[in-house]
Amino acid sequence: MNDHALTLLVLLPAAAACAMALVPKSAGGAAKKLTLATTALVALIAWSLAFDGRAGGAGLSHIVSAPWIPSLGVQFFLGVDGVSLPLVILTASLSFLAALASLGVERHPRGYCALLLLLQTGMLGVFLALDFVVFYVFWELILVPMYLLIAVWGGDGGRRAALKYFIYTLAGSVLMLGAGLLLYGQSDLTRLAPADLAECGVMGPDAAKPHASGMVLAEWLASDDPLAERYVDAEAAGAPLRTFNLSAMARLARSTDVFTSKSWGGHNLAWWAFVLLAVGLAIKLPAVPLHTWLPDAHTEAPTPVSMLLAGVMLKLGGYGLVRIAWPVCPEAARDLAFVVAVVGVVGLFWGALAAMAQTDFKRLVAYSSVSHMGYVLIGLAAGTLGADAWALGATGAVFQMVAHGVTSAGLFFAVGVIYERVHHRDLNQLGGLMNRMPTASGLALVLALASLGLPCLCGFVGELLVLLPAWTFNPYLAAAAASVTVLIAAYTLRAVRLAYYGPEYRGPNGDRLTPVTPRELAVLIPLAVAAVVLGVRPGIVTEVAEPALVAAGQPFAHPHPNLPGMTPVADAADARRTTR
Amino acid sequence: MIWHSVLFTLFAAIACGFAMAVVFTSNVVRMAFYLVISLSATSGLFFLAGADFVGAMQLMIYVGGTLVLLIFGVMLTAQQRFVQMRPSRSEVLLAGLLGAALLVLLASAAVGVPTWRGSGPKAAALDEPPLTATPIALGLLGFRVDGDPDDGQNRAGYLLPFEIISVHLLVVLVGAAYLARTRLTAGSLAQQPPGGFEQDAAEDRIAEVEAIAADSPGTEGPPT
Amino acid sequence: MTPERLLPTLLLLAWLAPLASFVVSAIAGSLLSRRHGGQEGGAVDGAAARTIGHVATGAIGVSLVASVLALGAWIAAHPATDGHAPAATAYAGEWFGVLDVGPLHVGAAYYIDALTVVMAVVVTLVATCVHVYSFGYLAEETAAEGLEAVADDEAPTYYGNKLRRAGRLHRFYQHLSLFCFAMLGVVLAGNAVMTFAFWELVGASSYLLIGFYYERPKAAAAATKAMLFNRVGDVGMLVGLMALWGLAGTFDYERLFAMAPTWMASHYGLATLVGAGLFCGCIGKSAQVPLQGWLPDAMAGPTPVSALVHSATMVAAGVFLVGRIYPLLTVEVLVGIASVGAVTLLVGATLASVSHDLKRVLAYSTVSQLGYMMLSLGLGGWTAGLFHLVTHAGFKALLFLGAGSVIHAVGTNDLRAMGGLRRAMPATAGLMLVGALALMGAGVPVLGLGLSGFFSKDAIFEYAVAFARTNPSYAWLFWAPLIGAVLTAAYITRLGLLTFVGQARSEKAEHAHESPESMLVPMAVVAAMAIGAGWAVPGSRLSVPSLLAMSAPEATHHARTGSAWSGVTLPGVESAHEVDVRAAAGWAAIGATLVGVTSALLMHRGGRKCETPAGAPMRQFDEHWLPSVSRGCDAVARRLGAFVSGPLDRGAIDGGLAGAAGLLKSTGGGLRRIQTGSLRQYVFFLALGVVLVSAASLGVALRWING
Amino acid sequence: MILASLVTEPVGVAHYLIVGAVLFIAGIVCMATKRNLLGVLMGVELVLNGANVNFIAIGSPYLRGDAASVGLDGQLMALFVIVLAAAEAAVALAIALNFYNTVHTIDVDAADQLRG
Repeated sequence: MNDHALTLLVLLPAAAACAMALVPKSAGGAAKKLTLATTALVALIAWSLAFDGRAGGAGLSHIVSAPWIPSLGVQFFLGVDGVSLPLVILTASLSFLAALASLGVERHPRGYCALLLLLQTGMLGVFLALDFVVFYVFWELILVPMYLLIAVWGGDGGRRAALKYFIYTLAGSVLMLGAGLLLYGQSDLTRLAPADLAECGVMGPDAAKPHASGMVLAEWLASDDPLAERYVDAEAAGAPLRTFNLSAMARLARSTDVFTSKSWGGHNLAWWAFVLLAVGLAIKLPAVPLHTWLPDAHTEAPTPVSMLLAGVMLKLGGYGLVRIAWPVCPEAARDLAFVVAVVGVVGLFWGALAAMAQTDFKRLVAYSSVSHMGYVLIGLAAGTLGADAWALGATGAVFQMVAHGVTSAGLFFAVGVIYERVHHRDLNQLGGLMNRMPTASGLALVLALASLGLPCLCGFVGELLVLLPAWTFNPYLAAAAASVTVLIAAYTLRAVRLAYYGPEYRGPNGDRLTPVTPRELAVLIPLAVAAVVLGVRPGIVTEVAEPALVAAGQPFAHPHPNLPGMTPVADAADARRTTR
Repeated sequence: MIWHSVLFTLFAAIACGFAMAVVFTSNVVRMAFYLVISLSATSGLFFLAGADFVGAMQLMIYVGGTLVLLIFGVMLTAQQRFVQMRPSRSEVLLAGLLGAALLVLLASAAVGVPTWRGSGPKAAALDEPPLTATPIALGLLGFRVDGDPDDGQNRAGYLLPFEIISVHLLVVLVGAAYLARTRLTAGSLAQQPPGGFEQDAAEDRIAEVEAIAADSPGTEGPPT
Repeated sequence: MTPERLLPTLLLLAWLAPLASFVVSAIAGSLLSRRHGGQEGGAVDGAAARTIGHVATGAIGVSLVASVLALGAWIAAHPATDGHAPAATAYAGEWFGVLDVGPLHVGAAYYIDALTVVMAVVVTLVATCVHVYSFGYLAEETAAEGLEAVADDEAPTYYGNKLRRAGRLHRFYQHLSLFCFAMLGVVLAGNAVMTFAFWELVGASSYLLIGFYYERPKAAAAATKAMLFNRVGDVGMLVGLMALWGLAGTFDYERLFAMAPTWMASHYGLATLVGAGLFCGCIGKSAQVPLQGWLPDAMAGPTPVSALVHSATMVAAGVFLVGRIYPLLTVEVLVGIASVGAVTLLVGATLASVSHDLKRVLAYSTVSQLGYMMLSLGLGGWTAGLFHLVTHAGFKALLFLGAGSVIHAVGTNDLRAMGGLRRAMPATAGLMLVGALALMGAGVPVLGLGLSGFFSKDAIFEYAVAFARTNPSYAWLFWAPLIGAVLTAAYITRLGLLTFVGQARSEKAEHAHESPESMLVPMAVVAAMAIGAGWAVPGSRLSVPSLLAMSAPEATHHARTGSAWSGVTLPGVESAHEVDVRAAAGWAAIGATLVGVTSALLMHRGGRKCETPAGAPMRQFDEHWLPSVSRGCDAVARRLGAFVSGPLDRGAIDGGLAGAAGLLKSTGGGLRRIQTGSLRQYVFFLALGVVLVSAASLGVALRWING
Repeated sequence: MILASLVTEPVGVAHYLIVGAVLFIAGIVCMATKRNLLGVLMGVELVLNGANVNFIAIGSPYLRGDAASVGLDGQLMALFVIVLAAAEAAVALAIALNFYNTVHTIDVDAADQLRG
């Protein structure tokens, strides 16, 4: 039967958001406490997923699948596996910390809390959805609360930034919808082997369990599942049975040529779907030419929203790539790998250089997010080389997403701590904070060093895992990616020197520089500890993500026939490579 | 049979000629008059085509009622100086061209369909003794004479639709009367729409309107 | 317990002790300051800070003991033979795994051979001395209580008054423990990723230590500059690592050294790239020529830091790494290393002899001595280079600690304000003299008598002579160190004269007073090391060089010729130890030193004259031209960034999209004008529509009819 | 050519359709060119009559004896048109008067407040 942990996880915040209407208008504090309680409960459930052993690893677990729109073959299909588990836990935890950080919000607290919870529902939904329509619905759900949060609670330029964010993301999701429909139009469930059908959850939750009893296809067909009936008459008429199920699409892409048979304008449809998906998701990632919404959105967003925006929302794009684009269109991914890698490296340089010139601390951290996300693209591009490269590149990309989530959320909160007190973020007017707020500055320094990519902290592992396959992919790109670490170090240390070092604070309302409050510590300390723990013990994420990624990345297993910029060395090294 | 063609040509020529005249003349009173003649000729055509009741109705309702109404309209809205409102030359030219194009199209369509050509009035039908009750009259009362009764074609006639039409006509006339009542008071005239007309002409207008309001307490509806 | 298990456990203990003290002092520091001051931001009181200091010193003491025990166990396991014994096997293994993804396995591994053990002892010994020394040097940090405890005159405040801040001795020991943990991590590392990880952690802890007085803009800038210069070097190292992975598919040293000959044969070019990449890291860390700008500025940190980090240990990590990855380096890379070393030692020596700042002279002296070590390693003198590293750690730490006590007494770094201090500070003067002599390499060549510097410098010259003999076209690699030796003797004599000889040139120098006991004892210990490091243990053949020779890679045992491109043959060990080579090297070294000393004496006439004619332009080069280069790079990057975030982001991309939106609006406006509002035109358009539609449909129908 | 042959033929439906067409076009042109509101109304009347002629022609028993003839409905449609034309004229006149009384001119071009 359906194990409803995930439905609870996704719908609890939504329920709380609705319950916010019951809270009387005057009881702002109660609203915030309710939010805190709900996010805490959701975080608890998410962490329980991690510790109950079934989740994580190659197969899907905690399956929830119920027919939603039978005529289109759309299922309300949730599930968690190695790739989505770390991101779900990151989202739940960051939402709790954001709720903790937003206890200080005064304007319309009820509205603010409702939107924050709605946002959390959207994000969790995207990470757990395994059906394209469910994925898309939750993806769009995020837009509205984010727009309102930035426009109403944001800074003075909030409305313009929110509008820009809305239009960019909407354009992205339109492209994604196009790709989804394109794939839906080509998909055909009847061509999947019964075992695959069971595994990808089409036959309901029990069949999808890894060691499910040998549920024969006939048994499912006999059941009253509307999808079963449509499967029967589709089989009889020999017509294709369309599906939105993502894992089914991935298996179709792997075992049949259903996506690559037809072609248009010189490329097969999978290629076009990949291009649409890649551009749509790259806007969210953000990849360089489409990134200008991020700095504006961040400078105007309130601190907790900024934490969520940088900590989780940027990962939606990356997760979409790893979950949909790469597995469903492997050949296209391989053809365009070089372009993706170049965009990644350009993104690295662009973000880092732009950050060098910023005077607004928050805008600097925003541009650093643009830069760090470049690694994800390079990792995925280099991953298309072969089984080893995919294991390293994809795991590196996922780890970089989680690590960047921790460090960027932390840095944004640190900037928020300063902004709450002196109400400005101009680096030239800051300084001398190390003496006024030693603990907060110390933790901020740890987070800055982590985002800098200092080993023994979480930033380095992602970089290392991504850069290793990148060398065999293209040595020049890899060298360029490595050389950006100097720029990243430069702007981070410049910011630290301008903000925290220096004799004294000479900027406006210096008297309000009270030392850090316990509530703020309760947000900063977990993030700093997470940065250190993830740095020293990266196995927490990699052991969970790697099996799932290797399973998803089987199309890249066979070595790449014609490799752009491939140094002859790799095959020699492969031949002699001794196992661990 | 020759008479039928001659009469047809006569009526057609009058109808079309005076229709053209309506278009070309710029004086609205002459237009109204030409229209009366053109519509009368049309009713002649109706009689020729065997639709005598319709021809009669055309004369009574259309020419008698509607056009009289129009003439009333012309009288009521005739300004004191006989303003010649002529559209610009290019508009006339364009409209003419358009009319020609449309005419070519319709004519080619009319002529193109073979079944509409040349059957001509059947002699027999012409010299049948005129029936006392024309099929249309029977139809109105509810007996269909044109369809053969045995295969269930004696459907009810058009009595009910005509009742509805008459009620509809009544409602419309009441509405028109209400719409056209003169709500003008001296005050409302003073606030001219700024962009409307020269201020100095406003005073004598007011005087004129009061005169109208005085002698006709409520404009009676058009004669039915 | 067999040495196979004993050594790893001992060294693990030595490694983790500083980490434990770092964690304890970090937590205790923040808790104490919260509790004491009530609301956070209060000061940690002196006693608590000192206890934290003692904890840190205890931890490093434990590491020292463990390292010495490990050294003893190693010596027991490998009796010293006559120097040409086959290389002792290294103990390699893994304490615990950290990262397992696909083919990559990275763990906390160790690779223990003679070099590791010797380096561990040197690092922990010098660190312990510095820990003890710091109590005295940083006494004023815990002198008073509360937020106004310490006055810092070099930090400019808005209203010009002296900046008052809380004492933070606890934070100093916290960062020092982190540094020792990281340094030992580099020394013990068993795979390249672990080396790189602790390599950057060492850089980070040096950033924290240089930036200890973060109120001073000079220190903050120096810290950032040091970290960035190291990062530039680390980029090269990262590229080297990536190439290594592409080449070998593993990072484990043991397996790499085994596989090295095979892929050196098959992929010579890439192997050279790997070597060059990893050496870039060493250039960054050991302040070799292109990236040496940060070391003189790093003197803005407290002097104990300069003594430990920027003379004995961290900067030596580069030399240690070249020693560790020696089998992976091809001959071309070694020649490259040698030439970089030669250029560095010349640049360092010249700048040292003109600078007015006491610590800056010693900093440039360190750069120069590191050049010597790199030169020796490059010329194939593996044992000589690393032996010089050990001896240099000794006497340079001594010189720095001496400089610390002089600055402590006089209060300023400027040589022009010192003079005649030998009367006021006899002990410091005597110890500094020992250090200076060791640095010069004073000693009697034939009898084999002399300080530690003499033996190690002599060994280097042996390899220089042997190399010059086998490769006449590269003779400049012999003349460079010779001139360097002259300059070394010159600047250290000048230093000695200007500080201790002649008249006191400032009233502060007049009533300087000797440093307290707690500073002199560690200096004495280090002086002993400076003196005795070169000698062999009486009665046995055991000495530092013989110990190191045990782990010399066999590639250095016999001559090696590089590829046709460079046509260089590195001299083997035997050719460097021929009798005539040793004699020539010995006399050359001592001759250069004497020339240097006499020239310094003449030019500075007993400490009375500070200025040297050639000095001004060189000082200009050092103080203005070099910093302007790094400032220029920063400015270029910031201007490029401004261009990217301004015109490109806002102009091109946003402008483009705004343009598209504008286009949409204008087309909408255009369409709006079609609604003219005139009834007659509407009728006209109506009819026109009818005409066009019917014409079109008629046309289609006709085409369809006739086919 | 075709038109010439029409003159010689006995009067058939085509002739009536031609007359209907001419009336229709006259109405259109009148509506399009007359600047007097009542002129436009007259144009409307002409258009309606054009349509009536066609209805009658198609439904006339004499002109088209074949079964395809619409029979009585043609005439009835004409009747409906006439009655509705009357109603429409009434309303149109009311609007025209109202327009005249408020704007004091009968010129159609004055009523362009609804332009884009």
